[in-house]
Amino acid sequence: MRVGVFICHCGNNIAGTVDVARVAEETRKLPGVVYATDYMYTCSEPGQAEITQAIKREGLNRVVVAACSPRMHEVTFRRTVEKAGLNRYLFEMANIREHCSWIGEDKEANTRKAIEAVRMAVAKAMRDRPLYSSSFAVNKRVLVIGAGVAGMQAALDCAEGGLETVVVEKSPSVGGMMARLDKTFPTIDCSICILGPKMVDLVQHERIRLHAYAEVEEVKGYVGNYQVKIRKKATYVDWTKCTGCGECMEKCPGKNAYDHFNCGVSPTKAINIPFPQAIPKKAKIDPQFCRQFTKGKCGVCAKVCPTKAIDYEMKDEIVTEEVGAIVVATGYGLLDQERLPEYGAGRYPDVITGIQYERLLNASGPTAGHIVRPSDGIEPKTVVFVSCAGSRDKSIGVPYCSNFCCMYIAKQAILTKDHLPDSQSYVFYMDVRATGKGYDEFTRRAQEEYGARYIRGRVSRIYPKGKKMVVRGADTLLGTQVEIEADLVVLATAATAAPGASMLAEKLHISYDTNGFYVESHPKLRPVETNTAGVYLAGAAQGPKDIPASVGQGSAAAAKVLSLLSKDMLESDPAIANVNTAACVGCLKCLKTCPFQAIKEETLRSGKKVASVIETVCAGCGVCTATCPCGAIQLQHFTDNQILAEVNALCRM
Amino acid sequence: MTGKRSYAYYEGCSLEGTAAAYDASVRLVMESLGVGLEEPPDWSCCGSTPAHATDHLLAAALAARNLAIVEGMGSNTLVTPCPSCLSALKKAHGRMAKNRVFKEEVNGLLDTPYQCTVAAKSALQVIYEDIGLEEVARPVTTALAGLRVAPYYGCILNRPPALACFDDPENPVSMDLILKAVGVDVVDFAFKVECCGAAFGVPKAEMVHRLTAKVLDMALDAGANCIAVACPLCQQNLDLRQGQVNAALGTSYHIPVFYFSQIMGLAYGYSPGQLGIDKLIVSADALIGTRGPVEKSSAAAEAGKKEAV
Amino acid sequence: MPDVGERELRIVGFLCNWCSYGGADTAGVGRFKQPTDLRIIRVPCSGRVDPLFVVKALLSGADGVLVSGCHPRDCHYSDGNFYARRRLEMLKRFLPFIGLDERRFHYTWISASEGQRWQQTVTAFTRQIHELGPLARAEEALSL
Amino acid sequence: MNAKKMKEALREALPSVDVVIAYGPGFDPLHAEPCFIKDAGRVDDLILNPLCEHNLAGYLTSQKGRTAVVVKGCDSRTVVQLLQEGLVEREKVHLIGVPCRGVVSAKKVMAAIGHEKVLSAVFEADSLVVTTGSGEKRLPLMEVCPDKCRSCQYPTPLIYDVLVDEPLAADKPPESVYEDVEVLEAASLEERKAYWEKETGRCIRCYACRNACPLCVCQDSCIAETRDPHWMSQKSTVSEKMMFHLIHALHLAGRCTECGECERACPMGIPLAKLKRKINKDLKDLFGYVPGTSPEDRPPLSTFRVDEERIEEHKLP
Repeated sequence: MRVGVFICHCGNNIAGTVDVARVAEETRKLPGVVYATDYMYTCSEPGQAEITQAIKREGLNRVVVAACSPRMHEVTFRRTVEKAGLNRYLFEMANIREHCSWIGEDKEANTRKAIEAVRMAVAKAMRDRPLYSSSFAVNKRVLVIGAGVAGMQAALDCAEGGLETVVVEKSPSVGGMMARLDKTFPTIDCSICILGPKMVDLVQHERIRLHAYAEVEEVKGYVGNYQVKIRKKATYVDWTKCTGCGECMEKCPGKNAYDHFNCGVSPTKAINIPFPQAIPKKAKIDPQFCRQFTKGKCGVCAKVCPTKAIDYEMKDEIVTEEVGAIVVATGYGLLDQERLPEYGAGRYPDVITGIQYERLLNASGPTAGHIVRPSDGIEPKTVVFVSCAGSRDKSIGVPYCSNFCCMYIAKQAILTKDHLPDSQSYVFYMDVRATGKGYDEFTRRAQEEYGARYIRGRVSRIYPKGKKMVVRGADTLLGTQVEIEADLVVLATAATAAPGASMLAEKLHISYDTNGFYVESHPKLRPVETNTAGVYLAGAAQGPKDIPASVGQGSAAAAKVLSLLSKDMLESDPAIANVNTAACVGCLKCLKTCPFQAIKEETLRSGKKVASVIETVCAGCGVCTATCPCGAIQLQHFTDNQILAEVNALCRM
Repeated sequence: MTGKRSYAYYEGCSLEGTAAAYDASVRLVMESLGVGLEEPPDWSCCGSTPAHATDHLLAAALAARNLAIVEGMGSNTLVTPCPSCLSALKKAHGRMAKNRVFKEEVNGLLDTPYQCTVAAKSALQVIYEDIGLEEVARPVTTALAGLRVAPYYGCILNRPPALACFDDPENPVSMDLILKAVGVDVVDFAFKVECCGAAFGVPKAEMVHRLTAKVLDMALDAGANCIAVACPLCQQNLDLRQGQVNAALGTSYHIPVFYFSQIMGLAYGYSPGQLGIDKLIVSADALIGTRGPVEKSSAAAEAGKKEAV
Repeated sequence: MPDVGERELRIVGFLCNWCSYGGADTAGVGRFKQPTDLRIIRVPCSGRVDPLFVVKALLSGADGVLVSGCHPRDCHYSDGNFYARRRLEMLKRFLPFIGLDERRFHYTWISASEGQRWQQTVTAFTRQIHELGPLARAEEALSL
Repeated sequence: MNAKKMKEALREALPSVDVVIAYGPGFDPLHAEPCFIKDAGRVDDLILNPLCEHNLAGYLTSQKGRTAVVVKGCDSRTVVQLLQEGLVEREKVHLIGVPCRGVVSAKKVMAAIGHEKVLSAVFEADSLVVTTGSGEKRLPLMEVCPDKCRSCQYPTPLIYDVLVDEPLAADKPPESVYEDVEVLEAASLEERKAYWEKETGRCIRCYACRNACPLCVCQDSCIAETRDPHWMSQKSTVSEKMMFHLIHALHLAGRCTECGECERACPMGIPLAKLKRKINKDLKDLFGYVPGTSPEDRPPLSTFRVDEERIEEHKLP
């Protein structure tokens, strides 16, 4: 056994609080170690060269690198040793940065810990065996979950790249949040005008199949070969017949359905088409508001429908799509305004949210683009915008910044002035965060050209006084309390994880953070990957993002998918379970516990019944190994012996 | 109602003095609702403002002493009409229940250690949650046609939410619903939990004048002709100071400020004298002059039932 | 804060690769100060942790053992930590029966984003082990 | 115990089975022995009395053909467990059920008579009369029965094809089952540590306990003796011995039917069943699971619930 150990300074990141020279020195004393050295940056090009040369020069057959976390550079160094002709599984990493040098200033203690980390790695390395991955065919189709701007971008790029693309959108139309916006910052482009064409491209693309008003029910399989069950929710309208003429909506007597698209600014009909530019432009019934369902009689829509598309008996339908990769672009939700009782949103009609205001501003919105107070339909003269309505507020569990509010408030202030030249806007803010290209200029225009008054401070209470809403807050620059009598108050409610985000994460086996946003596999270097191979992230599902960032991520995710599916065969990770048929007694406890049904019973020629692993299905969790009483089924690269070696390296009596 | 409810009843210093009317009215109302109130023997100061401004340990010990007495009575719920007492008692209980060390520290000062088994509730909470609106509506005999009430909860009755665990901290409704249940007009009042400034009465009178004026002003704005409160300090401040406010700001406020229990008492047919309404600084005679009998299962009771469901 | 003083004790941590190991990384990246006693063994999943590893460690020189995986429902392998939960709970109840203080073994769930939670856990557990002191070995007990 | 009916049942069974596993006389009047017969002619050599303490179900896994086996209540739980784990097929076993009020622990008798040569052993009412060179000794059955019989909850087999006697109802209080475990639980941590170090310290690693265990499925693959995986060294230290017994115990977690074969087989008289019974006690409390009582059950550690009612997250101070 000839183990070589390379200890990285990582500049001062490690060397600063770990005596790397001593680690090397101690390491040389270990049985099996024939070479140990420390190096400034082991991951650098010369650093890697150092390794490849040493492998040849010293005839190393095991390599250990003591540096950062394996989650960071294991892949890098595996490639390095492979270049030098060593099987990439004959390599181990000791984490002496995140777990040693960065956890405290005590150099002595850190060094001790580092030395033992290396000792464990060496002990494990000496029991490493070469592993060879087998390859399997990939299904060159991709599933995109969510058809907001990020999801649509990802889908279009994938389809353009030649992939069969399946898009699942939970609402009846594609477009997402962006379709609700009136204009976009900092250019004041008409939102739907730039989004509309994309929406059309999406449905018309020959390689894109859209399931609107549908949700992911179950995800099975593994990278390259996922089977996804999709629930197509009952619309009670046969979309193959529906022409979107709107006759039914016209005549429908059920007038009080909640209008999801307009965020409840005004009610809609029980049978409705979400908005004029909706794609697909089809009607659907909301049963809880439909007389046919609640009262059991009505049938108006069925009578008036020229194509006889109405079908009250329709049931949800489950379809299964087989894909090789998945892009998750489920977007964001908005903080429930009830959580801000001191602002009275929900109680006072003239306190509304930013997205509702977008609908008021929008020409195709319920007020046809006229800004009027919900309470009495009068044009407001004074409009107050409250930023950080929930955001950056630990006390209600939203410690983070919602990213785009500062900008859309500036935009809305500008639009307000455009719509109502004699109006006056006020903006309460904590900080104006305008870091994008042309953003700061934009917020300044709002103040300087459009005369929006920015007040630095938070709002403590909003209450009605006569027909006015009094907004009371602090002006921290003047050091006083201010009260503004507003006709309309707009709250920039915090962006939150999309409703149901965690449930979807559990189906996909990807992780989400404490705020419910999906976790990327590396915050800097793998921003659109997840820890589950073949599943990628795009847009605000990963954290609040504005349109350019979401579109960028959509394309990034698409690029990742295209490079993954550009191969006909994928290499399976050989670190999977393996049965020693000589030792296996065929009790098949492993078969009962495998979370992936990756184990089947097999009868040897001798007639002996044993367990056998389905290579492509095994995900390498090792539950079977922990279940097997006789150690016959071993998770490669994490065998009992390897883990025991680490334990023994630590606890020697 | 099944059986006779009974609670330990802690009146505290205010209700013995300036707020005697609150005490009297609460006792009468509870009687009509068939609730027994038992005063803890030898109760002492609750340890609110004066104490906890000086020493938190002392403050907690004072509160815990009373709570321990209640444990001695074999009761697990303590009713107190005064929000200051309430939060003092709840604060002490909460911190002792959470922090073992602190509990031992406090109990070290007491003859009888407090085991943290008593839940303190405001009279309002007991009436709203334990008794319920339907019961509240039942004893109504008198219609109070003239009253349009602005319910004023004050700053600490249901705050901080984590401690009070009762009603909405920003938009409480319990008093609104109780008063509606006894058949009184209740206006939508935005300053339910606004600070009335009472605590600054001595050091910053002119500020208190402004704050008090705001509350009174908003009440009138909302179309109320009287205010209902659940706190001795609020009552004193809003009622006693109206004159001062008028003098200082040249206003002419004349809004009676009742304890919510006094209004309930009136609805239950007690005389203003029994309820101490004759002791209000801003006279309510004109307002309550208009009251007259209602026959049972009247609109009031109905209203009560409706609110209850 | 995390300083527990005295000489280091032997604490073994079995961390699942996807959540808790990442959580420990996050803590490091955030430079959250931690006691240095604990040594980390990376396993793919808490479901890989055979209770016998814990027993083995405690019998062969460890003063404490910590196992941490993904939060229930958030397992990278969907069910691994559900099995772990049952097996480790059984073990936690069993250890005292053979004279091993159950406080020497702790199992919990920490996600990759919970650096703080990792810091608190490792700090609290290390303090607890120091309160218990070194674990007397059978050999020592037997030495005649 | 009705030997006559058992023999009838076996004669009937024999044509349809390849082998019968029952009890025969042992090397002395006190000991019975497992006895395998294939032809009806030998049925009369068989015996059935309280000396038949072995759990014959353990032999089932090693039988190729169809097998008739004599099972007492406790033994039947082993069969149930084996069926549950798919280690034997129901149609390949023919179960002769024997209701039983308790057997005799030869070990206890030998201890009681100072390990003298036994000349005769006969049952009289509730006691066993043993004659040795130094005379006759009358031993109440309750005193010389294995511990398991003292709290037996299953005097009648839970599963059988033929029952050779009237079923018996349990006459021991259920709460008595884990009394011995509770006693040790009540001791201090140090006492428990010392107890097991002393007990397992006496182990000579003969593995008789394992070989006798009807549910140790690993046979020659036992990780106590393999190098891959290499769980244990051959060092004769307390912790290595302890390790072995903990491996055995944890491998039986939620499976052990408490037949006591491990203790019967142990030449050093180590209370091995106690380890497994402690785990059973906890698993019963956690998952309401009793091994070997229902063939449809699933061993609690090879399954899970997403929300475990009885498991609360442990907090550190």
